[in-house]
Order: sequence, then C-alpha cells, then structure tokens
Amino acid sequence: MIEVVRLVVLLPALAGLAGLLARRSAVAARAIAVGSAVVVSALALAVALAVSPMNTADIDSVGDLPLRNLSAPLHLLSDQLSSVVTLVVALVVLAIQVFTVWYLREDPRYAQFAATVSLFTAGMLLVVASADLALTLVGWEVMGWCSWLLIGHDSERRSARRAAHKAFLVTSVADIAMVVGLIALSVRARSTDLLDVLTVPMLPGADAVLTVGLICVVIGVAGKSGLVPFHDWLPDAMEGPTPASALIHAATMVAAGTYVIARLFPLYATDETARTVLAVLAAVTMVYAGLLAFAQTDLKRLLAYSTLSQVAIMLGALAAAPPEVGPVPAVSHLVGHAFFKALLFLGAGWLAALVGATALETLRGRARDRRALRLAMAIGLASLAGVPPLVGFFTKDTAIDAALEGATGSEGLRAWVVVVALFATTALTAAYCTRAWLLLDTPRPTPTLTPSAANDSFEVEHGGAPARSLTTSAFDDAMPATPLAVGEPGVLAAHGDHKPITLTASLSVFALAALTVFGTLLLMGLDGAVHVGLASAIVSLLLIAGGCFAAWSWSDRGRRDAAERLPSRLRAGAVVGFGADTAYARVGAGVTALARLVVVLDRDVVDASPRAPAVAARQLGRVGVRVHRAVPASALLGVVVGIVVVAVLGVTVWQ
Amino acid sequence: MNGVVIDVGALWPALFPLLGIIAVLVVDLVSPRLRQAPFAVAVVAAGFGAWTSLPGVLQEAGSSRSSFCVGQQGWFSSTAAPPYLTDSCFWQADSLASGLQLAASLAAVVCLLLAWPSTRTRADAAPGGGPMPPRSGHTREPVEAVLLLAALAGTVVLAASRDLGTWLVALELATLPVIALVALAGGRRSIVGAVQLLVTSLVSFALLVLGAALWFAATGSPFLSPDAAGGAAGSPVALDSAGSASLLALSVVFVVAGIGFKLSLVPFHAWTPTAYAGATLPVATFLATVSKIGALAALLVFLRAVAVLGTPGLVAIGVLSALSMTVGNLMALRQNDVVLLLAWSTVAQAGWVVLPLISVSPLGTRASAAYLLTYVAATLVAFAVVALTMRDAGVAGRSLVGYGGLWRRHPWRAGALGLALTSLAGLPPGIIGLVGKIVALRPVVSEGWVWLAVIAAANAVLGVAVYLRWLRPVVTSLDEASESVTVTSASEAALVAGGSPRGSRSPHNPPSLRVRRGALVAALVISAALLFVVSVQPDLLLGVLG
Amino acid sequence: MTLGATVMTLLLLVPLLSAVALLTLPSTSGGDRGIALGGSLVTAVLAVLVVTGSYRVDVSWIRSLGIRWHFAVDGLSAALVLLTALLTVAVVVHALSGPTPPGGSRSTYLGAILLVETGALATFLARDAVLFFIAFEVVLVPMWVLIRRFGDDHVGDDRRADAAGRFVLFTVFGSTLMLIGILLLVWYQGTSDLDTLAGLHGDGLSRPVQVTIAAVLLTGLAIKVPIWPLHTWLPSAHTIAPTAGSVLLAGVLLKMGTYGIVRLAVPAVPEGVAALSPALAILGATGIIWGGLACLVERDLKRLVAYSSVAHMGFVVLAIASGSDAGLQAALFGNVAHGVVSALLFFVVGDLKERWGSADLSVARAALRDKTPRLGVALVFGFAAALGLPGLVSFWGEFLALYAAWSPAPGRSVAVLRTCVVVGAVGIALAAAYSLRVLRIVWAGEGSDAATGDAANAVRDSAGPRWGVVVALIVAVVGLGVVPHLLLSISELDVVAVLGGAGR
Amino acid sequence: MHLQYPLALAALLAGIGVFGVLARRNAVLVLIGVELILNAANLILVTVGSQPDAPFAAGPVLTLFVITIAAAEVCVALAVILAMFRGLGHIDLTADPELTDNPADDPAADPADDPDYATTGDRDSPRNEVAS
Repeated sequence: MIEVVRLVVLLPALAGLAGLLARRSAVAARAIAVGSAVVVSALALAVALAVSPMNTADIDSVGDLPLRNLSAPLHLLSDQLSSVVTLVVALVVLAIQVFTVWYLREDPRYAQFAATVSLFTAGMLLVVASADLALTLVGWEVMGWCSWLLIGHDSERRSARRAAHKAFLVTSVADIAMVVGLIALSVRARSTDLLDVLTVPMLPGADAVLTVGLICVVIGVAGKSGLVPFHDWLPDAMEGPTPASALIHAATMVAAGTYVIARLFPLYATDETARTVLAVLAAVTMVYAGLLAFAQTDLKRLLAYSTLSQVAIMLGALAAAPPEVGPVPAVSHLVGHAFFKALLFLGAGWLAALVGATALETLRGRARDRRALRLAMAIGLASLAGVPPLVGFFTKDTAIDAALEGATGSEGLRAWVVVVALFATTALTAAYCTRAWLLLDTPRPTPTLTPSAANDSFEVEHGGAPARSLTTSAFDDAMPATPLAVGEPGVLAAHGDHKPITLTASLSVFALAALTVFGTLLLMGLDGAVHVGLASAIVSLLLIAGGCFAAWSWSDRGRRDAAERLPSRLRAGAVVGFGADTAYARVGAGVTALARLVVVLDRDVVDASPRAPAVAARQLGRVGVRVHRAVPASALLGVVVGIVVVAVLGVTVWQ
Repeated sequence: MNGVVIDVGALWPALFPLLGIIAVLVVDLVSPRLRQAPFAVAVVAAGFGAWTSLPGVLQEAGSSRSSFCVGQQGWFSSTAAPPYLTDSCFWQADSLASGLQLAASLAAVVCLLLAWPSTRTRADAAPGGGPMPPRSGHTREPVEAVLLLAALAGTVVLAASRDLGTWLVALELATLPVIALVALAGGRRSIVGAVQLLVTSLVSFALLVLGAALWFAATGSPFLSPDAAGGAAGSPVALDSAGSASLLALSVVFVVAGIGFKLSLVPFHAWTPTAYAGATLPVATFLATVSKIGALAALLVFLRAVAVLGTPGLVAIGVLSALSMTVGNLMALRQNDVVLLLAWSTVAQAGWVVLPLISVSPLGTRASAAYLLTYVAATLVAFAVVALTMRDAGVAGRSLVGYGGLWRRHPWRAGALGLALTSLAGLPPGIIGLVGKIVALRPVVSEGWVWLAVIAAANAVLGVAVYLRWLRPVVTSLDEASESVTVTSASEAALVAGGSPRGSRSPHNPPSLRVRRGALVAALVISAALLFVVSVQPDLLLGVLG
Repeated sequence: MTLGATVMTLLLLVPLLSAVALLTLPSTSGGDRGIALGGSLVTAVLAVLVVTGSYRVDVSWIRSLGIRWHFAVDGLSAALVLLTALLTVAVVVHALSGPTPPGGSRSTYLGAILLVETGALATFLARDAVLFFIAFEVVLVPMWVLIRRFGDDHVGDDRRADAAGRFVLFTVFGSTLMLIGILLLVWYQGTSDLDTLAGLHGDGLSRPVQVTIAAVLLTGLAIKVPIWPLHTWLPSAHTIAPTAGSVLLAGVLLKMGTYGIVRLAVPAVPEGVAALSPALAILGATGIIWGGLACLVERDLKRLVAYSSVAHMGFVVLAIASGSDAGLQAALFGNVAHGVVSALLFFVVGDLKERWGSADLSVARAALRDKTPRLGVALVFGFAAALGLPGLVSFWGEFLALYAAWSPAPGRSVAVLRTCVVVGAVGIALAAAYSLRVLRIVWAGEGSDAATGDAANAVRDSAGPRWGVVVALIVAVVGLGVVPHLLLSISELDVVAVLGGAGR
Repeated sequence: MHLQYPLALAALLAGIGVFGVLARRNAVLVLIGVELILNAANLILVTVGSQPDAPFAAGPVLTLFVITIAAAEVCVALAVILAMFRGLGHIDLTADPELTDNPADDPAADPADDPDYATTGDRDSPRNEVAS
C-alpha cells in the first residue's frame, strides 16, 4: 500500500518525462499519457477502496533532509481525505487525457501538452499526498509552472503568451505570501512536517507568528484559487486549450488551495483573524464572480467565473464551518465541482471544436441538434446550478449546511456573512446557468446578427490590442486582452473542419456525466461528506427556482440573451472584468518604472563611486605631469619643502 | 693587544670591488684597446664580492662579522671610556647587512653585463658614432667600469658601517660616481638628468651632514649604535634629556630626508625620471637597484640605532611612503616610455620599501629589506628585457607599443617580463611580489596603522593598473602585435625624423651597435632565474635577511 | 610524502603544469586538445579521489612567515572542489568543440582556463589564511587574459579593456583589504592556520577588534561575492567575457567570495560577523531586489544573467547573515546551486550569442521553441531553475536561506532578518518575472513576427559535445533538485565545526 | 652654555645656505649655498668635538671628513656644470630645458588615446550597455 501511494505520485512525473523524451512519435506519447493516467486511476481506486484507509503520515518519500536545527522529513500521508481527492483527480485527469487525444490530434505539440498534463497531475497529487509543507510547496509551484506551459501552449498567439504570463505572475506574486507563510508555520514547529506543525503547542494568548503565517497562506491560496483581488488571471487562462482549462479549473490547481487549507484546518480553527480574512475574501469573490459570470459573452469565460465562485464556496465553507464539522464539506464540494466542471469544460470544448468558436453569440442554439452533447451540457449546468439529485446539489448543500451550523453555533458573524453570500451565490448560479442553457439550446429567432458581426460589435466596444514593444517589462500588460478572442481560434482554425468526435473522447465526456449524476455515492465513503440540512436545502431550492425563473423571464423564454437586460456599459465592464486587468497592468508599469530607476541608479550612482577615483587618478596624473618638468630648481624646492614637512612632523610627534 | 682589531676576512665584500678598480685601471693602462677587459675584471670583482659576502649571509641571526673593533684599554688615557664605547666596531656586518651586500654585488654584476660592450677592440675614431661625442668615446669603458665598481664599493661599505665617518664617506662614495655615470651618457637629456641629480643630491647630502652633526651633538658619540642613542643624556651639549631628545629627533628627520632623496621618496624624487631617462640603460638599472640598496642600507643603519627611542616619531615615514606610492603610481599610469614607467614605479615601490619602517623593529627593518630585494630582483629582470628589446627593436623598445605580441615572438623573454611585472604588481604568478606585499604590510598592521594599510591597499590597485598597462601589449595576439609593430615602426620613423628629441638624441641610438647580445641574455638569465627561484620558494630570499 | 599528500599535490600540479605546457606551446602545434582535455579529466578524477579520501598535505613553505603548504578538503569545500573540477571539464569540452573566440590561439585560451582552475582549487583547498589569500589572487591574471584577449569582439577595444580592468582592479582591492584583515587576525591570534583559527572561535579577541577584522574581511570578500553595492564589475565582465570566462566567473570565482566568508570570517571572528550580520542581511536583500529589478529591463541577455547572479548571491549572503547551522548549509547549497545553474545559463546564452552575434533582447528573432528545440529546452530549464522552481536545484538553497533567516541564530536582530525574508520572497517573484520575460521573448517568441532577414530564420541548434555538456548540466540541475541530500549531507557535519555552538 | 653661541651661528649659516639654495638661479651659487650648509655642520661638529672627553677627537676628525667629501663633491659638481654649460649653453637652474623628456607631454603619446588606458580605471566610457 505504501508503495502504491508513492507510485501514485511518482508515476505521472515519470510519465511526463517519458512523454517529453518520446515526443517524436505521437502514438508513443498518447500511449504513455493515457496509459499512465489509467494506471494511476487504478492505483488511486485501490487506495480508496482499501477497507480501512491507513491513517499514516510517515510514508518516506526521498528521505529526511540532513539539516541542522530543522527537521524536514518530507513524508507523504494517506488517509480518507487524501485517498478520495486522489481518486477524483486521477479520474478527471484520465478523462481529460482521453479527450485530449481527440481534441489535439492535429496539434504538432500534442506530446509536450500531454507530458505537461502528466507533470501537472504529479504536482497536484504531490500536494494531495504531502505530509510536509516543503513538499506541498513543491507540488504547488510545479503546478504553477505547468499552468504557464499549458496556458501558453499556442505560443504563436500573443494573447496566449500574455495570458500564460499573467497567470504565472499573479500567482507567483501571491506565492510570496505563501512561501513566507509556510516558512513561518514551520519555524514555529522547527519542522516542516505537517503533524509537527499541527501539533505544536499553542502559545498562551495571541500567537502572532501563527496568525501571520495563516494569513500569508490564505493570500497564497487566494492567488492560486483566484480570490479577489487575484481573480483576473483565471478568465484569461481560457486562452489555453480547453483540456488545459478543464484540468486547471476542475480538479487541480484552483482547487488545490482548498485542500491545503483543509489540511491546515486545525490551525485555522484556532485563529479567528485568519479565518475572518478567508471568510471575507471568499464571500466577496463568490458573489462578485457570480455576477460577472452572468454577464459574460463567452462560454469559457462564463465557466471560468463560475469556477471562481464555486471555489469561493468551498473556501467559504472552510471559513465558516465549526471545528467539529471540520473541512470535509469543503472537500466534498471540491469533489463534486471537479466532476461537473470537468464535464462542462469538455463539453464546451467539444462544442467549440465543432462550431469553431466559444462566443455565446456564435454558439447560440448550436447544442440543440447534437443530442449527446446537449445532454451532457444539461447535466453539467444543472449540477452547477445545484439541481437535485445531481452531485452539485448535495455537495453545495453540505457546504451551506456546514456554514449554517457555524452561523447558528460558535462561529457567529463571520459565518453569517458567508451564509448570506452562499445563498446569494446559489441564486446567481442558477440564473447564469439558465441563461447559458437558454442561449445554447434555443436557436436565434432572427438570424440577422451573424456571429462575426457580434464579434465586431464587441471588438468596437473594447478595441483591439495594439502591438507592444518588446522591451516592455514582464509586468507591462498595458492592454487588456480582448475577451472575445478566447477559445484558441489558432487551434480551431488549424482544423476548421474538425474530425467528428471519436468514440473514446465522447465516452470520456459521458463518464464524467455519469460521475456527475452518481458521484454522490462515491462521496458516501467519506463520512460527513454528504450532509444535507433540511432548512438549507429548502431555502436553496427556492433560490435556485427563483434564479432560473428570473433568467428565463428576462430572456423572454429564451428568445433573447438574458444578459441584454443589463445596461450595456455595465455589461461591457463585466466582460472585461471591470478593468482588473488594467489595474494589474498599472502595478506592472509601476514596477517597471522602479526597475528603470534602479538601472539608472546602478549606472550613475552605485557605479559612480568606483568611477570617481579612476577619473580623479587621471586628472591628478595630468597635474603631476605638468608639475614634473625637468627644472632642477623645482626639485630643490621639493627637497627643502619635504625636509621642513618631515622635520615638523618628526619633532612635533616625537615627544 | 691594544688598538684596533682588524678582521680582514669580514672586509672582503668591500675590498674586492676596490681591488677591481685598481685592476681595471691597470688593465686599461696595459692594453687600452681592449674594450671588454675592464668589464670582465669588474664582473669578476663584483662576483667575488658577492661570494665573500655569503658567509656573512649564512651566519646565524644575532651574530655579526665585525672588524675595526676598538677595545676599552689604551685609547682613553685620560678618562675611562664612556659606557657606549665598550668594544664597538666601525664595521659590523650582521646577516641583514650581508644580505644587502650580497644583493648589491649581484645587482652590480647584472648591471655590468647590461653595459657589456659588443666589439672586442675599440675602433679608433667613431665619427658620428651616435650622439656620443668621439672624445669621450675613447676611455668610456674603463671609466664606466671603475665608477660602477666604486659606487658598488660605497654601497657595500654603507651596509656595514657603524660610525658617522664611515657612513658619510660611504654614502658619498655610493652617490657621486653615479652622477658622473649619468653625465657620461652624453646628450642633452643626460646632462639635464645629471644636473638635477647633482643639485638634489648635493642639497640633501648637506642636510644629511647637518643631521649627522646634530646626532653627534645630541649623543656625543660618533657611533651609530643604540646605546649611543640611549646614552644621549650624557651628551656634552645636552641642556636636558628632553632637549637632547629633540636634537636627536631633528637629526633623525634630517637623515631620513637626506636618504629619502636617494630612495627617491616623494618629495625628494624629482630627479628620478629625468636621470633615468638621461642615463644609459645600465646606469639607469644601477640607479634603480644598487643605489636603492645602498640608500636603504644607510637608512637601516641609522634607524636601528634610534630604534630604542620608540616609533612614534616616524609618522613622517608613514606620510612619505603614502605620498610616494600615490604619486609614483599616478605618474606611472601616464607614461608610455617604459624607462620612465620604471622610473616612476621606482618611486612608488620606494614607498612600499619604507612602509614597514614605521615600526622601527627588527620585524620592520627586515621586512623593508625583504621588500627591497624583491623589488630589485624584479626590476633587474624588467630592465634586462628592455635592454634586449631595445637592442632588437631600437628606439621602439622604449615605448609600450614596442612590446606588442612579445608573447608570440619571444615567449621566454615575455615570460620573464611577465613574471617581473606581476612580481612588481604583487600578483601571482609573481608570488614573490605577493609575499613582499604581505611582508611589508605585516608590521604596519601589527602596529595598528590601519589607515596606512588601507592607503597601501588602494595603491596596490593602482600599481596593478600600472603594470597591466605594460603587460597588455605583451600578451596581445599576433595580429594585433603585427599592427602594433607597424605602429611602432611608424612612430620610430617619426622619432628618428626628429618628431621628438627622444629618438634623435637618445644616447643609445642605435643601441644594437653598443651592447653585446650574449651578455644581455646572460644578465636576463641570471636575474630571471633568481626571480623565479625566490618566487617558487620565497623562503630563500626572506631567509637571506636572517 | 604519503599517498594522500601526493594525490593532493598532484591535484594542484596537474592543471598547473598542463596550463604551463599549453601556454608555452607554439600556437601551430595541435597537441593542445589532448593536453587540455587530459589535464582537466585527470584533475577531475583526482578531485574525486581527494574528496572521497579526504586527503591533506601539510608541509612548511615560508618558514620566516610561518606560512605552511597546507591543503585539505572538508564538507565546506568538497562540493565546491568537485564543482570546479567538473565545470572545468565541461568548459574545456565546450571550448574544444567550437570556434575559439577571436583574440588569440586556442592553446592560450585553454591554458588560461586551466590556470583559473588551479587557482580556484587551491583557494577551496587552502587551510592557511595567507595561503588562501595567495591562491585567491592566482585566478586574476588568467581571467584578465580571458576577458581582455578573448572577450566579445563585437564591442570596441576600450570596452574590453574596461571590463577586464574593472574585474582585476575591483578584485585586487578586495583581496588586499582581505589581506589586511588576515594579517590583523594572524597578528592577534598568532597563527595563520585556518583550523586553529576556527578552533579558537575568536577567543582572546576583544569585541571591537573582532568587529574591525570582520568589517575588513567582509568588505574585501564582498567585492568578490559580489554584494551590493560592490557588484558593478560583474555585469560588464560577464558581458564581455567569452563563454568559458563567464561560466568560470559565475560558476567558480563568485563562489570563492562566499566560501571565503564561511571559511575565514565566520569561524575566526564570530562575534564580529554577528555584529555585522544585520548590515550583511540588508545588503543581501537589497542585492536580491536590485538584481531582480535590473533584470526586468535589462536588454543584454548576458548582463541580465549577471544581474540575476547578483540576486542569487544575495540569498546566499542572507543565509550567511542568519548565522544558524541551517543558514550556513543553505549558503553552501545555494553556492553550488548557483554554480550549476549559472553555468548552464551561460553555456546556453553563450551559444546563442555566438549564433546571433549579439545578445540583445530588443532584436526581434525567430522563436526558439520549435525551430531550435534543444537550446530552447535548455533555456527553459535554466530560467526555471533561476526563478527557484521547486524540484530544481536552486529552490532548496533559497527556501532554506529564507527559513534560516526567519529563525536566525541568537544574538541576531530577528526583526531585520525577517524583513529581509519578506524582501527575499519578493525577490523570488521578481525572479519569476524576469525569467518569464526572457522565455516569453526568446523561447515563445514575443514579437518574432517582426523578425526580418537573418533574424527571422532559426539558428543552428546545439549538437555534439556541447549538447552533451548542456544535458549533463540539466541532469545535475534536476537531480540535485530532487535529491538535495547529496549536497546537504556533505556539509552537515562541518557546519557545526565552523559555528562550534555559536549558531543555533 | 658657551656652546650655544657657535651653535646659533651654525643655525644662521645653515639658514643662509638654504636660502641661497632656493633663491639662486646660478648653479655655482647654489653650490656655494650647499657649502654654507656643510660648514654649518662642520661648525657644530667642531664645537661639540671640543669637549674634553670626546673619543678619538671625533669632532675634528669628522670635520676633516666632511671637508674632504665636500671637495670631492665640488669636483663632480663643477664637471657637471661645465658639461651643462657646454650642452645647454647656460647654467640657470630655474630654466626649463627646452628638451622635455616626458612623453606624456607631447600630444602624440597622450595616454588618453591609448585603448588600454581604460585599464587604469577610465570607467566612464562604456555606459551604453545598460538598458534604457
């Protein structure tokens, strides 16, 4: 069993390496990618089904780091939580890998892509299985790096390069806090081992280092999970191929934050401040993202914002759940979300591949005549909206219920904030799901507005992105990405008449659909993972119904886009995320200006200090040359002056 | 027995040069047409001098080979001898002094080799043989040899002298011949150099004598011995001990100043570039090496006597050394004429030489002597290379560009030059130079003069800059070398055309007519071998000084 | 002379003699290839022998100064010795499998390289303070020759002269200051034997004396590290130097500074270093930020890598300032890590510059990603390591450095050091920024559409021995990143010896 | 105390000598100034040596030495001055001899245009490599 846990982490990494080496032949690459995914899923299943999951946290990985006054055992753990999450990740990745084979079949960089996905998986599984803060950080950063590679897959397209750049920079800025936080936590315990960190005796009174560490970790998580104000990288990340989006959004990177905080939950349970920060961030994010999602004009961006709000729901549950409930509800929503979000993305990718765009205007009614795809999307959206009996309903209500318990119980105001936000989000989610469904399902009554025209109209509204000079700094993203340019037209243009979907690919989608329907059963294994409170269930059902009806009525029975009811300026603003991107660009420009200043200082101030004596030496040399002419008298003068000087010095200093 | 105890064995290092002088004169009398004979004799004499100073070097520390010692009895009929007279000697060569004597003799041998004439017999009249006026051309070789030997003898005696009389006479004996040698080179430049050297030396010598007189006034003893200085209280004119102490201080500073001229310390240095440029290369070499040894020997003799008085008075030396280093390096940075560059580097190195003397302790004196020897060895090699290059390339050998691509053309010569320059700069592979810097800085640091040490560090940087300027063309590659050679020839042409007095009036133009190549090679080999050996095992050099 | 002493002496003699042979070799004869390769390989083997056998030689050299010919290897130096020896092999292979940079014959080039190796090895092995200083100086002249003669011929001669002169003059000033410090130390402690000095731990030195000595020593060594604001010699030297020069400079010479601090200052004058550690930490942190920011707008790729070296050395300095055992381990680890990474980067960048003719990022060129995959992958690995990506070697150095600085040894100001930790973490983000900037431009081809003429078509990819060298370095970067134990376990025990309870 | 007067005279002589050395342009007169200083020294030596217990009559003997040395000096000095008169046509020590022997003076060899002069720290030339 222990070997299996190790293998689950090791195998994808090796698969990534092998895939990179075997990039010459596509067949080998596919075999490696899919095969490894299959094996990992099997192993994960084995671990999960192990009758009594061994609650051990001392699985040796690469051996204890030989350090003085710091113990870094680098252990792995395996318990119920980790085994469930591992299984989910493995399954989702398997589906994605299978789907990718079809989706990127003409892409010359398929091998690199698949290998990166494997490496990404390794990172995520490392985070899941790690019982050591250092290892967690390793997996965390590896995921970030792979996301840079995946989002920037079509590096020919400037928008893709920019999106990848943005994603990595925003997350690594947040990782400043992450690194500091993890270091602070491990310094408290003089060890990076998770158990030591959790069991270090509490200091009496407020433990400043602990609070700082926990808040820093929250900030780091906010970066990767796209909480406000770090949220804006996620929609742009849609520049990556759809499988990459599915991977990043569904089970891995974005959700990793939830898992890390769940692991550290015992510490958070003791620290009010950190949890309050988390609660506020989560509440704001889930509502704000829901609103933005409603206004999106692009399917993938809509899904991206829905991801933000869903992840915020998980974190909200963590922030509000009372200690006795623990982190399980959040994790269970993580699982459910993984299923339906993966389903939705793959479905969207499928649709986009067939239609050739992801703009909702273009996709309007395109799902109608494709029964299978229509079904899949329906299940996905319904689950996202939280319609029973789909998994989304159960997991979300488990989260809401946990928050309610906290609110009614020990947690108080903070929990109430979360609960309110949760209910609001439920309604919003239902609304935008309905809107999306109506758009996808009901064909445009008056086919006057061609998609291109629609695009143009928006292009006019936001203007294109002018070319940027090369010497601009890393941060300098002065131009917001044109949101309608997503859906990687590069790839889709590459195979405009895309081959009809292969059976395996569609099977992978339906497997996810099945999981979305029956996933609750899988969660049953995790005690406390499904716990629907009657009150919360009723309230949320009402809210869902209300949301659906609102959206349906606004779009008068699907003939129009419900979002058109919004004032156009608001909508336009929402499409570009209310200029968050520009704000980032401002920060970047500021740093760049600082950098230029530094360069100037480096040349003219720091370097002047050594240059000055050199110049002085030259000038003195000139003077000297003028003084030293072969005039004997001057020599005599020198002699006498010298003697006087020496005499004075000598006689005065002697006594 | 009563009277002076004379141990001739101890005197040989000084006697051989003197005998050499006589021999040279005799030889010249017998067969005036032989040009090389005087130098052969001189080399033999100097060599024997070196040989006979070896036992003094090898004696264990503390002991010394003395001569002209006076016992107590017999001399002072009237009164009993003062305490400071108990068996004092006029000649005392301990290992340090002998080491300096040895170095002086060897350096003299190299200088003589550098001056070795090429043709065996003298052509009767050298009509327009260079700028050399024919009239002085006839007896040039024996005169050169005799003067060189005389100066050498003066230096050797200086190192071992222990009383005012010998000291003064030896100092002048070591100085005056060199002035004559500079003047002998002929040409206006040499005259100017000689004049400047002359007036400077005269004045500083006068003040030196004044200082000596003050010493005598303060101590009442003609002996430069610690107990004499210690017994200053009992001096005839002493108003009180404080007064005599200040007299003593005054004498010390006069002496330091007077010798500073010979060491070409700033501000007594003005003669150095002029004289070097005016003199022939061998004489310049002599000025740069043997004279410096003599000067330091004289200074050490005096300082070791006043060492008992403690060090603070010698802040003067610290200032002088800092000044010399800085000025020397700054000026050397601007020179494109290698001889001038070496002249200014002499000034700078003089600063390093006296640097350790701010602590008048055995440590300091030995350190200063050690640094001087490393400097002498390196400078000899450099001058030998310059002589060879000038013999091949003519005037171009005097300018930095003339050394372009030397590495490819004459690897061994370039290697020797590189070793010499890096030794002067204190960089490996010139380990000895590095060790010299360590030795020189040690007393400074140990006395806690950190500010002086930092100035020295800054000057080490400047020095590196100076010598790298010369090393750069040496290691440049062939193509650059070729073009630099063309540049050289062009500049040479310009010079010969009278563009600058350097070319046309240069005393060695063309030098290849005057100096024998074999001798140059021999000189180079000797000096380079010395430098290399001490570079591999610096203990040999440091051990010489006990 | 025992076997160990013989091997140790050989380790120093083999590169020296082969260098001398190469230098005296007439440029026409073709024997230089064999001599250089053989010499470096034999040296590497000897280095491995010495490290495994932990040999030592200790004979009297300059009696009158009490300087002993004392070389030995321990945990502090073992990794660096191996790094030096192996890097030299890589450099020689790289130099032999490509055109010699203009300016001189190949034999001179190789000779200078081997001389540098000799000096570096002697520095890392020396156990006598004065001997350490002498060895410290040995590398100067050959490196000066490398920069001055074999430097980038696209720039004017004055630029080469300036770069080479800067390098030598800065370093000479630093090392002379260091000499003063050493002499003070030797004067007060009466011995120049580093082991004895380390054993004394500054006993018998009053605090002011310790502070003075430490200040002089650290200032002198800071120039070599280089610590901000004494770093300005590094970028120009790197920009001008040929590939071999850059690699040796970044991979070996910079290490001599930090190694000197750990070997000389920390054990001999612990109190002094402790007193100065806040300043040290602040300067290190400043260097991190400074280098990172400079890299954000730097246009010359080699200068950029040079500034990133300043930043990475800042982490090492920060770790040293923490004064804890983990800190010293982090410093040594970071030393070696930066050695490997910067070597990789300079090999790749050097090849690119050789093909492009310049390293100017503002010139639009074809993207490396598909057209030149090998160099592209190498570049990605190099910069991924430069931004401290976990799983690659430099991550552990930086992570441990920050950890150590967060929990410094007693007596250090916690507030200052923790502030520096935050600054350092910001530096990591900056590293990410500039690494991605370079990759975005060079690898992903930002603006490659604008490339015209020659720049538009892809450059020749790396191949043959050079590719082998790069692959070997990549393997080292990944391997040491996955299994950092190899290095950490080497230094574990001796770190305690250095701090001798002063830490913790 | 009677010794003070000769010593004072000696000081006066030395002062006059130094003044002569500095003020006079003519080489021969400078020579005379030097002689004055020497005589001051002699005076001191004789005065001090006149003490009864001075060993080996050191004072007078040293004086004789100095006189002899001075004589030797004068020989060389006059010879050189003669050569100076022959070569330069004057014996004015304050005159700037028209041949300058400092190559740094003639513009042809101004180190500024020596490329390697930068090695001496001429560091302000290259500043264009920094990004702007």
